[in-house]
Parts: sequence; C-alpha cells; structure tokens
Amino acid sequence: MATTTENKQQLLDNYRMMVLIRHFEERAAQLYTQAHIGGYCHLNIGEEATVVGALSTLGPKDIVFTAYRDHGHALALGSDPGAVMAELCGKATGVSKGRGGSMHLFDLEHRLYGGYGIVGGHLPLAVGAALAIQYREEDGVVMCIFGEGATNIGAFHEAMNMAKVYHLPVLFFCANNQYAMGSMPEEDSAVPEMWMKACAYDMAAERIDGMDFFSVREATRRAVERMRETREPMFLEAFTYRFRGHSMADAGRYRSQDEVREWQRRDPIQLLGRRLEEDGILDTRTREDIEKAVDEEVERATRFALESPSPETDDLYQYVYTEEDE
Amino acid sequence: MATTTENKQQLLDNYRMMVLIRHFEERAAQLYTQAHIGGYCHLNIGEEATVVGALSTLGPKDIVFTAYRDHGHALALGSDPGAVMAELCGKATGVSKGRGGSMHLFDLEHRLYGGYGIVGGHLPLAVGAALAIQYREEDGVVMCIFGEGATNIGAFHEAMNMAKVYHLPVLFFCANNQYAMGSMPEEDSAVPEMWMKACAYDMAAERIDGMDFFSVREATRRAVERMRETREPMFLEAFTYRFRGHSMADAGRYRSQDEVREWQRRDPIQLLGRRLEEDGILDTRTREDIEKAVDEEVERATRFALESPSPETDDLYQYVYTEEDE
Amino acid sequence: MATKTYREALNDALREEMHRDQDVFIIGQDVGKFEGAYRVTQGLLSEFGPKRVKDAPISETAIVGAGIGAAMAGLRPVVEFMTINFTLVAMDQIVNHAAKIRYMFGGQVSVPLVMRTPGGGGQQLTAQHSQNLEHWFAHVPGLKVVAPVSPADAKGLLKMAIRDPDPVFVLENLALYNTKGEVPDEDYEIPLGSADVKREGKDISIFAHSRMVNVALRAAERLEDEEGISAEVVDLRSLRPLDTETILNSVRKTNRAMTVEEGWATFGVGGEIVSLLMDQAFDDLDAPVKRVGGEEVPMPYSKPLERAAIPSVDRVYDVALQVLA
Amino acid sequence: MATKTYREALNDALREEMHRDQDVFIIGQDVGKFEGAYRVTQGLLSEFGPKRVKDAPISETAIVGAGIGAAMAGLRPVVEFMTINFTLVAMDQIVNHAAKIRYMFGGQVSVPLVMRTPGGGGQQLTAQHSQNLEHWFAHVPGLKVVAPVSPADAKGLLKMAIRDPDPVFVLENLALYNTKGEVPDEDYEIPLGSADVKREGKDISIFAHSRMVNVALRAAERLEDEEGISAEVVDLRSLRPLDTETILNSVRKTNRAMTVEEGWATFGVGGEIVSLLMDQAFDDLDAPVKRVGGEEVPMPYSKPLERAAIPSVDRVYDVALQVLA
Ligand SMILES: Cc1ncc(C[n+]2csc(CCOP(=O)(O)OP(=O)(O)O)c2C)c(N)n1
Ligand SMILES: Cc1ncc(C[n+]2csc(CCOP(=O)(O)OP(=O)(O)O)c2C)c(N)n1
Ligand SMILES: [Mg+2]
Ligand SMILES: [Mg+2]
Repeated sequence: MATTTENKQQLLDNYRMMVLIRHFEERAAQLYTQAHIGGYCHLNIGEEATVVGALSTLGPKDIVFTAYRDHGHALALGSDPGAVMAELCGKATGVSKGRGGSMHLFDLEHRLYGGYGIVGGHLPLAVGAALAIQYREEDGVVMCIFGEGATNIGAFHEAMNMAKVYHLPVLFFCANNQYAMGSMPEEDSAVPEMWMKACAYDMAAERIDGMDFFSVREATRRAVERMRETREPMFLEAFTYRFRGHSMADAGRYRSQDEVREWQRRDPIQLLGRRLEEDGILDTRTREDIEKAVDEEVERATRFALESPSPETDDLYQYVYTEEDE
Repeated sequence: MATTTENKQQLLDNYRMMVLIRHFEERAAQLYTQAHIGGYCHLNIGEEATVVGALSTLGPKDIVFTAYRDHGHALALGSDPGAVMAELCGKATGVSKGRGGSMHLFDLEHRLYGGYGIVGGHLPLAVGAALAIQYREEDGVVMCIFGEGATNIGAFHEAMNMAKVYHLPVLFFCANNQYAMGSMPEEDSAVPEMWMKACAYDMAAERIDGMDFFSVREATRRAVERMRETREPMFLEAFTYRFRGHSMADAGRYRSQDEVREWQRRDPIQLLGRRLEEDGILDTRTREDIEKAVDEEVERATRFALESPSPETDDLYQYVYTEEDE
Repeated sequence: MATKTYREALNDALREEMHRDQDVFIIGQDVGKFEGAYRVTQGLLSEFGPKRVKDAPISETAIVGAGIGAAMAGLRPVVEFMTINFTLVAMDQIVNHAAKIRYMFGGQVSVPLVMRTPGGGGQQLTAQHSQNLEHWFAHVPGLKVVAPVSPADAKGLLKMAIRDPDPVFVLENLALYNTKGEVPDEDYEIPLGSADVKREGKDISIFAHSRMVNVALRAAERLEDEEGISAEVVDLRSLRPLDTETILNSVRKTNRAMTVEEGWATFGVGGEIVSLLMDQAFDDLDAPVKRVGGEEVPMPYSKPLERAAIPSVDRVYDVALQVLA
Repeated sequence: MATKTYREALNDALREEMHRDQDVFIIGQDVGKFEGAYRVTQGLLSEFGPKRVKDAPISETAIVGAGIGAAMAGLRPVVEFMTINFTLVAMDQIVNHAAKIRYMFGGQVSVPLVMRTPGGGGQQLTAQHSQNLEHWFAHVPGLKVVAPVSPADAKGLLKMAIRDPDPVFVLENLALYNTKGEVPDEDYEIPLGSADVKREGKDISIFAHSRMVNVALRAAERLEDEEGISAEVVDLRSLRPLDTETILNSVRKTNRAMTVEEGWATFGVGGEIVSLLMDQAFDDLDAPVKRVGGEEVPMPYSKPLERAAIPSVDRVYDVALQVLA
C-alpha cells in the first residue's frame, strides 16, 4: 500500500489541492458565464490527479512549462489562488498582471515558466530551460506538460529529438485526456498510445493511469529521481479524461453524455478520497473541513479578483521592452 | 541470384543509367567550376544505386518528390539530359525553363514533381499528392526521397503521421548518406538508424545497403508492390555515402580523406558492374561501349545546354500567376 | 436576396462549390465532426462525407502541405487554419512552397489552393491568438490575398478563390462571423483584386479592409452627423492584387485620405496605400495621409487594455478630423 | 583601426562577447565542426568548446525555441539561422514566443536572445533561398531588428544585440560577407535604433539598409559624377526601432527622397519610410517619395533573370532622377 509508507499530512495536502483545483475551476466556470472571465478558458476538471500527482514530485529548483490548460498547475505549484483568479479576470493583481489571462499564467517565484497557447510551442522552450540547467551544472529538471494532440505537431518531434541529442533533463509529460478539441487519438495519431512515440527518440516511456493519483505520483517520482541521476529526458503519458468541454465555449457534441458519465465514475478526487478513507487517513469530518476551507479560499480568491483593479490603460506599453520598463 | 531471374537488358539499362548519372554529374562539377552553373549544386555521386535502384521500380502512374540533390532522379525518371543540363546552366530550354536551377528540377511528363530546397519541406507535398491519388481512386504510389538529416525536422514527423492516419500510399525513402552538411546521425539524431523512427508511426520500415543496387531495387520493389495492395505508407532507409562535398562549395573538412576512400571501395557502380560481369551480363567491351555512349550523351547534353539561350528578361514575370500566362 | 450571417455566407460558398466541383474538398482541424472551431463548416461532413471534409491532426505544416500537393495533382483543396495565428507554424509551406512552386518549376504546374482563416482581436484571446498578419502574405508574389467584410463579399470572394488557379489566402475575422447582411440568391462574381466603395463621400477617403471597414463606416456616420463631413469608405477587400485604380479614383475626388487596419501599422498595410498615393496622387493630396493601426503591443488579455489596443471608431474619427484640419 | 571583412567583424564580435560573458553561447546548424555554413563562426568551436558552440540538428523550431527557453532562464543565446529563408519554419517561435513572452507574462521574465542570419539574393540560390523578410520581424512589437552594411556596423550592432535584454534579430547578407571596411580596435557602442548617414548630400535622400546601402552609395557617386547631383545616403541600419529623427532630418534638408530595398517593395520596408515622411515631412517634400524594390517574382535561377530581379545601381540612379525631375 503506497499510503502506509506515506507522510499522511502530505497526502491530505495533495487531496486538498485536488479539491481546491476542482472548486476553483468550477467557480471560474461560473465567472466565465457571468462574463467576469473572457477569451478562451480551459479547465483541468477531471485531470486533477495528473496535475497534483506530477507536480507534487518536484523540488524547488525544478521548472515547469505547460499549455493553456494551466490553472491547476499554477495552484499546485503554490501560486496564490487570488492572484490566479485575478489573472483569469484580467486584473492588475493577477499573476501575469492581467496581460496573460487564463492561458498564460506565469509565476517566477513558484517556477511556473508559463502556460502557452500554441499547441506544442512551449516544448522547445522547455528544452532550452533544461539546456540552461545543464549549462550551469545545476541539478534541477524541467517538467513539460502537454496534451496528446500536441504529439502530432512538428515542434514535439524536434523538441524530443533535441532533448535526447543534448542529454537534457526534460520530463515530457503528456496528459492524454483523449480529446484534442473534438478529435481522438485513433483519428489523428498513427499510434494509439502516446508513449509509443518515444521509441523514435530512444527515450524511456511509460503509460500510467491518470485518474489514479498514486499511479501518477509514483511514476513521476521514479522518473524525476532517475532523471536527477541520468540527466536524460524521459516521457510519461497519463491517461485521463476531461469532464468538461475543450474550453468554456465547447458544447461537446462530438461525444456522448454516457461516455462522460462513465468516466466520471473514475473521478480522480473521489478515487483518492476513497483510498485515503480506506487507509484511515481521511474521514467524513476531515473531508468536510477540507471542502469548507477550500470553498472559503476560493471565495476569498474570487473576491480578491473581482475587487482588484484592471490594469491602467496608461500602462498599455509596459512590459514590451525590458529597458523601457526600467 | 537476383540477376538470373532478371531481364538482362533491363539490368544493363540500369547500369548504364548509373554511369550516366556519374558522368553527367562529373561534367556538371566541371561546368560549376567554370561558372556555367551557379548557386548551390548538390551531386548524387556515390548514391547512384539508391537513385536508380529505387526509381527503376516505379510505374507510369507513380509520382516522385525529392530534395535539392535531384539530378540523378530526373535522369533516372527519363528526363532528357540536355534539358537537365540546360536547367543547371539556367537556360530557357531547361526542364524548369531556367527558373529552378540545380535544386528545382521538375518534369511533369516523367512524373518528377520537383526537387525542393527546404529540408523536409516536400514531405507534406508528397502526402498531398498521395491524397489526390486516393481521392481519385487511382492506383499509383508516391515516392518521397529525402536525406537522413531531414528526419529531424518537424515536417518529417507531421508528414509521416498524416500519411499513416489517412492511409496514403507514400513510400518515404531516406537516402542516408551519413552527413547533413557536416553533421552525422550520431550527433543530431536521437536514434542511430533512421528506419527506427518509423516505429512512432506504426509504419513498416527497413534499412538496406544503399551501395548495392540489388538491395535497393529488391527492397523498393517489394515495398512498392506491397503498397499497391495495402495503400499504406512505408519507410525505407538506404545506407549510402556521398563521395563529394555537401554541395560544390563544401571543402569537406569535417571528415577524413581516409574515410572517403574507404567508402569509395564500395562504389555502387563498380559493385554493380562486377556483379553483372560475374553473371556474364556485362563484359569489358560492353562496358566500354556504355562508357563511350554515355560520354557522348553527356557531351551532347552539355553542348545543348551551353548553346541554349537564357530566358528573356522580358519574360521575368512569366509563371508567377496562371491566368496571366494564358 | 436573403439576410445571412458572414458565417452562413461562407458556409454556403463552400457547400455550393463542393456541389459544383467534385475536386473541391476541405481539410483542417476539427472541420468535420466538431463542425469547425467557429462553425464555418457546419453540416458539411454530414452532407459530403469524410472524403470531402477531412479532419486533420494538429499538424498545420502537413495540412497545408498536403493541400499544396493535392492541388499540384489537380484537386481543389480548401485548407482551414483554425485562426491566422497558426499559419505561423506553417509559414514555410505557404511562402516557400505554395507561392513559389509554379514559378520555380517553369509553369509546369499550378497550385489551385485556398487557405481560409479568421484573424483579428477583440475576443480577449491574448497575444498569441489575436494577430493580423495578412499583409505578410500580400507581400509575397505568387499568392493572392482577399479580406472580405460583408457576408456577400465573403461568399463571392471565397467562391472566386476556390475557382482561381493559384493559391489564394482568404482572411476572415472572428468578430464578423455573426454579423449579417444581404446575400444574393443567385451565383455572382466578385473579381479577386477589386476594391469596393462601401460608402460614397467627397471630403476624405478612408481605406480599410476586413472588420475595420465597419469601424470606418461607423466613424464616417459620426463625421457626417456631428461635423457634416462626407467621408468615403473604400473597402480594399483584396490586398494582393491591390485595386490601385479604385484607390486612386477615390483620392482624386476627395483629396484627403487615411488608412485603418486592425494590426500594427508599422510595416503594415497602410504603408502600402500611403506609398501608392505618394507615388501616384501626390499632387491630388491636400493633406498628409495618416494611418491608424492597433497599438504596438502584443495583445493584452485585460478587457480595458485590449479595447485600448484596437482601433476604435473614436480613434478613426479623431484622425479623420486631423487629416481634415 | 584594422581592415576586416564583414565576416571577420561578426566573428570578432562573437568571440569578444563570448570572452566577456560566460553566459553567451552559440547554437545553430553546422556552427561548430563545419565552422558555419558561411564561416561566420569559424574557429569558435576550437576556442570555446562544444558547450558554448552547439551544433544542432535540422530543427529550426527547436533551435530557436531552445534559445528562447535558455534566455528565459538567464543565458544569452546567439542563434544562427543558416539563412533567413529557414526562419519560415520557425516563425511561430520567433513571433508568438520570443516577441510576446515578456509582455504576456507581465514582465516577469525577459528573453535576451540574438537571432542572426544572412538574407538576400544575387547568388543564384533561387526562389526558396533568396528572400528578404526582415521587415516581417520589424512589424512585431517585442522584437528589435538591425541590418548592418559595413563591417564596423556589423560588429558594433551584433555586440549591442548580444548585450540587449530583449530579442534582437540581426540581419546579415550573403553578398556582404567578403566586403571589407575599417573596424575600430577598441570596444565601441552603436545604439540599437540608430540610423547612420553614410554619405552626406543635399539634393535627395536615399534610404536603404543592408546591402542596398552599397548600391545606393554607388548610385550616389554616379549621380554626382554624371549629373552633379548631391545625394545623401541614409543607412537605416535598424528597422525596429526606426530612427525617425535621422530620417526626418535628412529630408528636411534635401526635400526629396526615395527608398531602396532588396526585397519586394509591396508591403515592404519602403512603405514605412514613405508613411513616416508623408506624416511628418509632407510640407518639406518637393516631390513624391519613390520606392525601389526587387521585382515581384519568386527569385529566378537564371543569372540574367536574377540580375534583372534585384535592384541595380542603374535602377536607383534612374529613379533618383525621376524624383529630382
Ligand atoms: C498550432 C496550433 N494549432 C491549433 C490550435 C488550436 N487548438 C487549441 S487547443 C487544441 C487541442 C489540443 O489538444 P491536446 O494537445 O490534446 O490538449 P488538450 O486541450 O486536450 O489539453 C487545438 C487544436 C493551437 N492552439 N495551436
Ligand atoms: C529547413 C532547412 N534548414 C537548413 C537548410 C540548409 N541545408 C541544406 S541541405 C542541409 C543538409 C541536409 O542533409 P540531409 O537531409 O541528410 O540531405 P543530404 O544533403 O545529405 O542529401 C541543410 C542543413 C535547409 N535547406 N532547410
Ligand atoms: Mg487532449
Ligand atoms: Mg545526408
């Protein structure tokens, strides 16, 4: 049993983080329909185990790059929920000062090197950050998170190859939620499972159950530990499911409600909760306390976001060039 | 013995074609140093078996796309040597009317759909041509030729994946001459052999001896025959060596003369010639006749090229837009 | 005449051309089962089947490249880029292949390819998803570029693009998809390369394309209402080729001009119009021609910042008054 | 002062900056063992070793992307694109990432990246290898773009680019690598964004950048010799930011102007200069400003055709006379 050897508080924190992400995003969805949030807004709901399972294995010198579906990643890395929600609302107090919005969270302090909007576009950047780590002989690793659809674009291939050729510590972490907007891997990928693509780059690869927190965490931990030694890239595919549409604008007509319900029976938060209950770590009381605390935290974050000011239009040109800002 | 079951005349023609390519390119190299040819000029010398072995398996409905190292391919497909040499010299009588030069030979009649200058750029085009074949329910296949260096660029990956996903009859033919300008596969590719990359696309793949005409021809024939049935893409890697620099401008300081000499001992033309002699198909007399006929042909081609007129500068705008030309 | 949205007009154009010519097919991400990220291809998969409405992997390079190859082999592909921003990963195919193949191969082959995609900002889609790069394509010989603003133009120009023997880039605009207008019921032709005077006027010519034509029209109304100024709004409609005659005729009448573009004006669209007027209408100009473009920043997410970054009716109005001062 | 080729000057700049700052490294195809496709990085691998001179696979997207990521992490990468034509396969990294990262992340990180590459035609490299797209980059806020013509400028601007905290695109030119000029021995600074009057004159201002400055200078000599006309040649040197002051000052003196660019003029560089003059110097102009650019065709291979396609001294001379007529 993984949990018996675990630090219980740590597990409760992980559980709590998954609940926080879920509630945070449900609140964000509301704010979106109320037009406090605009543009594209992609939720992690259903994929919380991939987020928390993976990121909870990282140390303070590691770096994370991810795609536009990035709220959970910011929260799991320790970003202030208020600053994240403020970013979603385009406020000056947001993590990216209201310039980035939902897709472009960045938090230097917490080693989140950004959420990016071009599919596959951040993979080369992650390789570059790992190159900097190698150059400086530091011991961090880079985790680069992307969806299964991203494995079809050229940048994926070039980044994988370069990471291997240069022997760079990049963990390519593919959150396979089975949909790239409306299309499924069997329709747009030559191989049905994404880890299989790592063979072309002589990279160790593995597929794991992305709904099971422990699977994700154990596999990621093993990979990160191994990479700290080998300084070689690795590939993980977490098989998961998004419960909501691709973005808030997606009605999801390309899949059946039955299919969604089927997957919801493996809700990663419920799965972890049950396991922790079985192992005597979580009880109804603690669970309720967590829910309540999380709700309060989300409400605080929301209030902070809504009450924060928008950036001044006079500051429109701020952050274009470094020197001009100094 | 492959040759015993062979049409002897066919084999002599193949041999003759390889000699023609060799002599043609040696003449082109001279014309380059005499400034009759300019720009980039990439020779197939050393790689003739990959060219003739592969292309001799195609039928009249098949289509070929290749890279800038394309003189041999045009000749092997049946382009008039005079028109090819004229193109190298930028003449109005050239296959591409003097607009394309060495890198951009095109011969619609002989199903050469072009030599292209951007590494990997023509791979998606080949996929599209195969799509047209599928769309019209024709039975041709597309052969797409590129170097091993091209397997590192994104376009390669996207083209391979798309060909498989759409079930298109593209034969991806990698002429691995061991150098991409100055770099070798062990330096810039995560896997040492290019056929290994096909695993990421669930594509049948094989490495063959690119110096041995029979290896190339038999493997290509098998692949093409199989593709005529399956209508699925395949991958072949022909392991070969270029005896000259990357282009005429390359002094080749990144490799030793010993290495070059070592490979020249496996000169594909000599290898085939010896085999044909052993099998009683070729004798000294025939060989000399071939050499002589080829020399005359190359001289005719050269004379035609040199005596041909340049395009009129008044025609500079011809061929930009279809309607304006009509 | 029926009233249609811009989206419906495009959808009609695709449907009609697919009925007319069996060689016309659509390829792009989520054009089929998803019915188009912006629903321009709605209903086409069920009507024409997967052979003619091809969903594609996230591989813009391969998508447009396959379109080019299929066009070389004689088909009439219509490639959808989900937005113009994603042309950036496929620029080599468009510029180095689609545009040059006919020329560099001495006219042996044409590339009858249509690339259509929405551009523009205003939807809070932020820096990576709010660009206007259409004039990059218009810079390239071998390509044609159109940018319709009305449903009728959208339908007419998309149809002409599909029938054209060379690669045509059709720029749409996210903010226009739901706008409505009259669309003729019968087949009609709008030559590629023709501008259109969307509003006649005599005091100043405002040159714009795509969504900015509507902004210019609203500014023109305000100029009329508040200042009694009669502004002519010329919809460029085509960026390559440019309809220099219509542009020059307008300025020869009004003697004053300005340009409006949604993208950044520096090395942008307006400079081409200004240069044309400088060269061919210098003596007709009573005042310097001014350009209005988006603020020169990556597009910010925050709504007030985004609003400040995109040319507004007020801005056009103010600059028109400067030109008329 | 020593006489150096443009190539040597660039090589010196790289070497000196690599000595000055351990965080500066070079990455690109064949920059190491091959010593650079055009030998700009000659000798650097043996001097600095493979950690600081990194040969890369044919993966322009990954190369410049890795440069961006390394720059975000605080290094000072110098990315070599073998030629500007290959930026087309990496455009998304340059425009959607390098240029926007600082802004869209609210200034938390900078991207001190240098991208250097030769552009231009005239070597019979044909359509896919003879382009001038530098103003595409100059269109994009967040990037800086310089295009030196002399060895001294090349060295000075490359050094400044390497020291700059933001992404800078350094445009070189194949036909300039062997040209010679005086280069100061000591360290010197050329601010990014400064134009340079390469020849003083009073009758007409000729604006150009990169190799066309030399063409303009030769045309200016002929104008002087044959017509007694005194042409001022202003080397733009930087396209973003543009040195509007130097440009305007020149025209306020000469009252006539023209632009010369190697690439296609339509939606090109000249339009920006013309628009600036239109806007800020309308009353100073005695004649319309004219543009000279490459013929609007994909670059043909044939030498006579190629020569006809690229702006020549004769062409500049003739157009100058038209402006002065
Ligand atoms: C290059 C590019 N093409 C298309 C898009 C539009 N797009 C945004 S998200 C998406 C699907 C991505 O799927 P996947 O990688 O599986 O990630 P997920 O959204 O499922 O997390 C697409 C096609 C884009 N952003 N970038
Ligand atoms: C995208 C791109 N990057 C760089 C180049 C410059 N270049 C031309 S050929 C070449 C090497 C290609 O090697 P390979 O694919 O092995 O083919 P080979 O020349 O050996 O036949 C390079 C890097 C190019 N033409 N296109
Ligand atoms: Mg997905
Ligand atoms: Mg090679």
